[in-house]
Amino acid sequence: MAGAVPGLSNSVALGIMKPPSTDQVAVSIKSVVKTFGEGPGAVTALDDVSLDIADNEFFTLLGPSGCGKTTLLRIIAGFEDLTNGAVFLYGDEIEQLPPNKRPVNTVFQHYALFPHMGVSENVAFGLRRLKHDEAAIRSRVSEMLELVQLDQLADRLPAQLSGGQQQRVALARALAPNPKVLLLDEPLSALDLKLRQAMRVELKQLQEDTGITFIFVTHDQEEALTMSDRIAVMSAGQVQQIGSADDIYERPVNRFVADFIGDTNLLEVKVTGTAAKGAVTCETGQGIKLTCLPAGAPKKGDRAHVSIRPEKITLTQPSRAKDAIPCTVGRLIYLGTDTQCLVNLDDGTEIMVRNQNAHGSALQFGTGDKAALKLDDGAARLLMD
Amino acid sequence: MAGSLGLTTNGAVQPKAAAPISRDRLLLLSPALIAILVFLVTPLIFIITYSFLTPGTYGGVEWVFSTDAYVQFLFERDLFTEDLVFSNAYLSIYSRSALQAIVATVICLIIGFPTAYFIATRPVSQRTAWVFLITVPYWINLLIRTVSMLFIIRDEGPINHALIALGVTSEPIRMAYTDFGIALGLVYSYLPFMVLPIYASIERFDFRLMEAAYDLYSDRWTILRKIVLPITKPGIIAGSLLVFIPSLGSFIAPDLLGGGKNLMIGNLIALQFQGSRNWPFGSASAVILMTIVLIVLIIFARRRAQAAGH
Amino acid sequence: MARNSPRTLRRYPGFRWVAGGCLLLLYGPMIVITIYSFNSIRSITTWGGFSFDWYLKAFNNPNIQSATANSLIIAIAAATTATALAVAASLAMIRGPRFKGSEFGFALINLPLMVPEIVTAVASLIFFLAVGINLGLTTILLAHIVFCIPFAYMPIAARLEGIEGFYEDAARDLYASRWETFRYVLLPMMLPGILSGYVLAFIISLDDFIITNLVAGPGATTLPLAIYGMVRVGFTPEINAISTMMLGVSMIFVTVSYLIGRSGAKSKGS
Amino acid sequence: MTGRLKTWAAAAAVGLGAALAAGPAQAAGELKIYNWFDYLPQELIDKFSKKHDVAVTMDTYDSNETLLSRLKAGVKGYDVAVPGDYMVQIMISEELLERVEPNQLENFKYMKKELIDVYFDSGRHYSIPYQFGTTSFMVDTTVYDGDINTLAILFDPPEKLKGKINILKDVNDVLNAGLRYLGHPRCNDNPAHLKELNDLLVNAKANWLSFNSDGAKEVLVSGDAAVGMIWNGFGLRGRLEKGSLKYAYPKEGLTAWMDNLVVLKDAPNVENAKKFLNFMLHPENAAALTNFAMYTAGVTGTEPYLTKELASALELNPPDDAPQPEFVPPCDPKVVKFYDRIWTNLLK
Repeated sequence: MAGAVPGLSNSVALGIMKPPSTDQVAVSIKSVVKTFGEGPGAVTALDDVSLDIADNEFFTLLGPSGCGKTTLLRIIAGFEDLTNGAVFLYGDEIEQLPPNKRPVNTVFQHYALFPHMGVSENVAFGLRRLKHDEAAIRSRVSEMLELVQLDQLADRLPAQLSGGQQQRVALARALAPNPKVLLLDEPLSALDLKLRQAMRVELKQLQEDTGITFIFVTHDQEEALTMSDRIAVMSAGQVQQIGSADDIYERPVNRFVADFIGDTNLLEVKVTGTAAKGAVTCETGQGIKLTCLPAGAPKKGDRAHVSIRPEKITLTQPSRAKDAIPCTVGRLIYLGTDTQCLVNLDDGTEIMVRNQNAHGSALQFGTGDKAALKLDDGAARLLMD
Repeated sequence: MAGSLGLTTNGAVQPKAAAPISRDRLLLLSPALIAILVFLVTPLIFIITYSFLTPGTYGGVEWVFSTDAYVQFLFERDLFTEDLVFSNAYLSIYSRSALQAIVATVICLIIGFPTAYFIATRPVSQRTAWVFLITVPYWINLLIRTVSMLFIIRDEGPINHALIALGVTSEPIRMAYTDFGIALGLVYSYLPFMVLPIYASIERFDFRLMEAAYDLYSDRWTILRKIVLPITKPGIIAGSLLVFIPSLGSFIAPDLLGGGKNLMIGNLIALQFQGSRNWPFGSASAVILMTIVLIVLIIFARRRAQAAGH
Repeated sequence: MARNSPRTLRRYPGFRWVAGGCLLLLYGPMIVITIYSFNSIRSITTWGGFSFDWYLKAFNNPNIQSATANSLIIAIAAATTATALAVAASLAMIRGPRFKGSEFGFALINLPLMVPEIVTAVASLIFFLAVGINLGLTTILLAHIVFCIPFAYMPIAARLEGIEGFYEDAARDLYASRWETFRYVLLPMMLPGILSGYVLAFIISLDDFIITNLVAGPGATTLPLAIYGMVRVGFTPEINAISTMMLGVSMIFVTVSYLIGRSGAKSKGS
Repeated sequence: MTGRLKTWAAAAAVGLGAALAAGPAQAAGELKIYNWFDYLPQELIDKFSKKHDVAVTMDTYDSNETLLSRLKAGVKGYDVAVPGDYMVQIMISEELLERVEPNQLENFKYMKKELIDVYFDSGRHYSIPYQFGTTSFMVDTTVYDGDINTLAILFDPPEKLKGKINILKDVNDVLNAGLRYLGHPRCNDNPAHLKELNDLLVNAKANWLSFNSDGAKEVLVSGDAAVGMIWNGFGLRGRLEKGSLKYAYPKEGLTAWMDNLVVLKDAPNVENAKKFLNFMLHPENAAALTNFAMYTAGVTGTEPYLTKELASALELNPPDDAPQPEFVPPCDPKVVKFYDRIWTNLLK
């Protein structure tokens, strides 16, 4: 499948319209605990996870591998039983139901297309199990294949399709039974970069067109940030933060989220007092004073961390200004759109600065030069843990 | 619920501690296990039991405890004085069988390693064909193969005819009904067992290591000894076991190719249940054979575990 | 060819000849026995012209006929049962997490391969007689089923291990019950392995001599037993003819199993 | 794909059906014979099967001891068997035979009178003669043309015959021949004699090629062996294939034996078994058996049906100066134990 990916947006023409938006909760996870194994070797995959996913939402579970996001998805699908807690689907408690009794469908990471069945048989599989009549199955299958623009390839075997085409078949197959919730388990991870970027747009479009609630699992923050209505960042079996893309990038609630989403500089500080508009002042061990917006309610004397995104720092000529932090330029790394610069503070702390190469070669510094750092307003965020 | 019937596999976290088996899986597993327990494990327990009983006059056993079968293995009553004296009769049968099996294993290794190596260095497309050729005899009736070997090595067989016609010899060279015949038969029977595992390990061998060794001033044969052999050792050990163990208990080759002159373990055991009608002794012989095999297996398993541990 | 290509550097002089010798050793006797099966005269040493007489004679020999019938019945029944048991066992062993005693289960399934055949043979004989099962086709069948299990299990388990678990998840997700999941997804995908296992079990049963020899009873002479009896009395071209036919049957089955296995591997690889 | 499975299952079913169909044809009755290999011509089986509408199956064994041990072990289902003379006695004492009173059978009248009151079944309450003959050895006269009528050929062979001797794999035949060569009585438990015997055998074994009973004829005919212990009828069959073989009547003596048809205890088809005994007693059938096996029949009136090779055969008609063949009844268990030990020691 070379070149451009044709859009999926003709779904509107097919009459799969987005239903009126409601504030109904689609999936509700209540205090779910999942441990694998027993005794001293037991592993806790989910540690008291609770969250609500709204109807019609594109919801993403984001986290590093082993954080429990896939386990949570599999619990919603019914592939894992849970150790404790409850799962509700539109108000019905479902954790006792086997996967084949749950009105949710999954797009698997490796698509899991049945290799011995053709494209249309794969798409028809769920409908057949639901005992739809043959005519209905046929029309629904062709509708779905048209939706994903694979109607020309209905008789091919999965092995005869490209990765992108297989992806579409998997999507069509999962959508064919018209599930209330669609679960997507890193569905784009096996595609190459260009295709992946194109599919992001299409998936988002498809979700908006169909109005089906999407629960999307990924470890790729870019994917999560571009598509999701809301993102749950997970780590070590716990939800660290739930919020929009903007929320979790600009206002991380803890060190993990700040560090995991994008690049950041973390400095150890001590809270010294309060400032205007809920901001606090703090000071690093070297005596650098910062004003930051806190996550939580810090008290004077607390030890905490400050997170500063590298693009919110500007490198300037050495200056005596009050808010200028003196430093020495270290390594410069040219990255195309911008240049990354590692600078050292007087105590040796390394700080990453990223300046756009918007107007010619932006940086007039060389390795070893003396310089100063200037923080944007509100760049520093105080994290209590 | 979903964890049963194996409907989960690629769960994100693999448990370290094993859980008890679920009911569904037990149901699936038990027919095969019960079949093996009832029709193999129980018979093996019977054979151990029988080895401690007294032989019936004409076959069968009497339910009287006795260790005579094991005593008989090492000692015999002197024909004339009735004293219990050490006898190597059975030990020599076992040691000769072991020797035959070792000889067969070594010959198989000498033929099998170069063959496996040769196959593994063919282009991939040819390899499959070679492996197939080596595999076919593995599945062909052992009896038929032994018979065909007997057929060609007889005094009047094609080989001797050809040798005489070529003037290599004037008298047929005796091959059938000799220990050579047995060894040849064993090699012929089990050679594929040697080639295949060695091939598997050479195929996995990273030939760049050879280039590295050449680069470090080694010649071909040094590389073979110092690099290839040590790395492919697991395959060589597996192949040797697969040849040695069946050779040790072999029955057909000694019977047909050895002329029945010298008993091997397999024949000795069969004889006890047919002609000589001493079931406890036959059972004891089988138990001893099984023990030897078990010890060999355990030794190699230990070795492998140790090797893996380092 | 370049003197120092990576390929020539790997080569050992002489290994080619050993490999050729190995093939000659493996196939030479079988080829010779096949050629002589077409000998027109009774002699197994001199060539008297081409003829199919020995095949006709073998075909018309009622002992061979009944022995062949016995062998086929046992091989089909044993292979079918062993394959069914092996499929069930492989599902239990390979699907789902490791369970307590899984090593034990694995060892037990492979036990028939570990015990020397002669020991299995005498143990089975003692057992059948001790529990009062009359020797006959049944006892041969029972013994064959047991030692065919690992042979059927190996390719089936290997195949199943190659099938990712997400196919079953996908089927379950698409409203298939457990049985439907097995029937429509797992079974078709396992089929190459199952057929390979069946074929191997079939050949193993068809070819067995040592165990059959001891546990056979009245009217239960199988083909290998008949051949063995004939060979012991004297070598005639009739034996060559029967052997050649058995060679042919084995070859066909091995080839079929090989081709099935290869096609399976192909579809899996994609 | 599921179609393929069905095809496979169908093929298996067809195969099974064909296999079953190829089995013995349906008949009113059954008879299961347990016999030596190659000891009963197919024509006779077919004739009996047709005459009485009985499906006959036959399995084979390779020694009297195998027969005994399998029956003692509890192998069931056979109707008739063919044990040797001493084995009949053992089987009677072990209660393995059905007392079917063959002397009441219609064709019993053809029996040779001198074979009725035999040591192992006086009055013939259990058995009828099947074939009888002698056990000796044959020599290929193109390899050795000296005097062959001595057991020295086996135990102290001339240079030309060393390494070319096949011995029967039968403890009694071999040990009795050894005792004869040493001039000691059979069923001997004299330790000195046994020691002598043991040494004789161990030394002689160095000159022997193989131990083979079933292949006793083949090994001679094929030329693998130049000397071979053999039963006279088997030897005759061998001579008909290779004329240079000559049957020896060693001056030290030779063994006579008689195989007998018996009905086994609890035979499933006793009536058919009796019919079979009666059938085999008929001179025409006995002659057909003799023509095949080439030993001597136990009934009179076979002459008109016999092939002419048999009438003049040296194997069946000992010369006048030949020693009288000697039946060897079973020895007592103590001797049997010694024999076993010497035998195992020989084969170790």
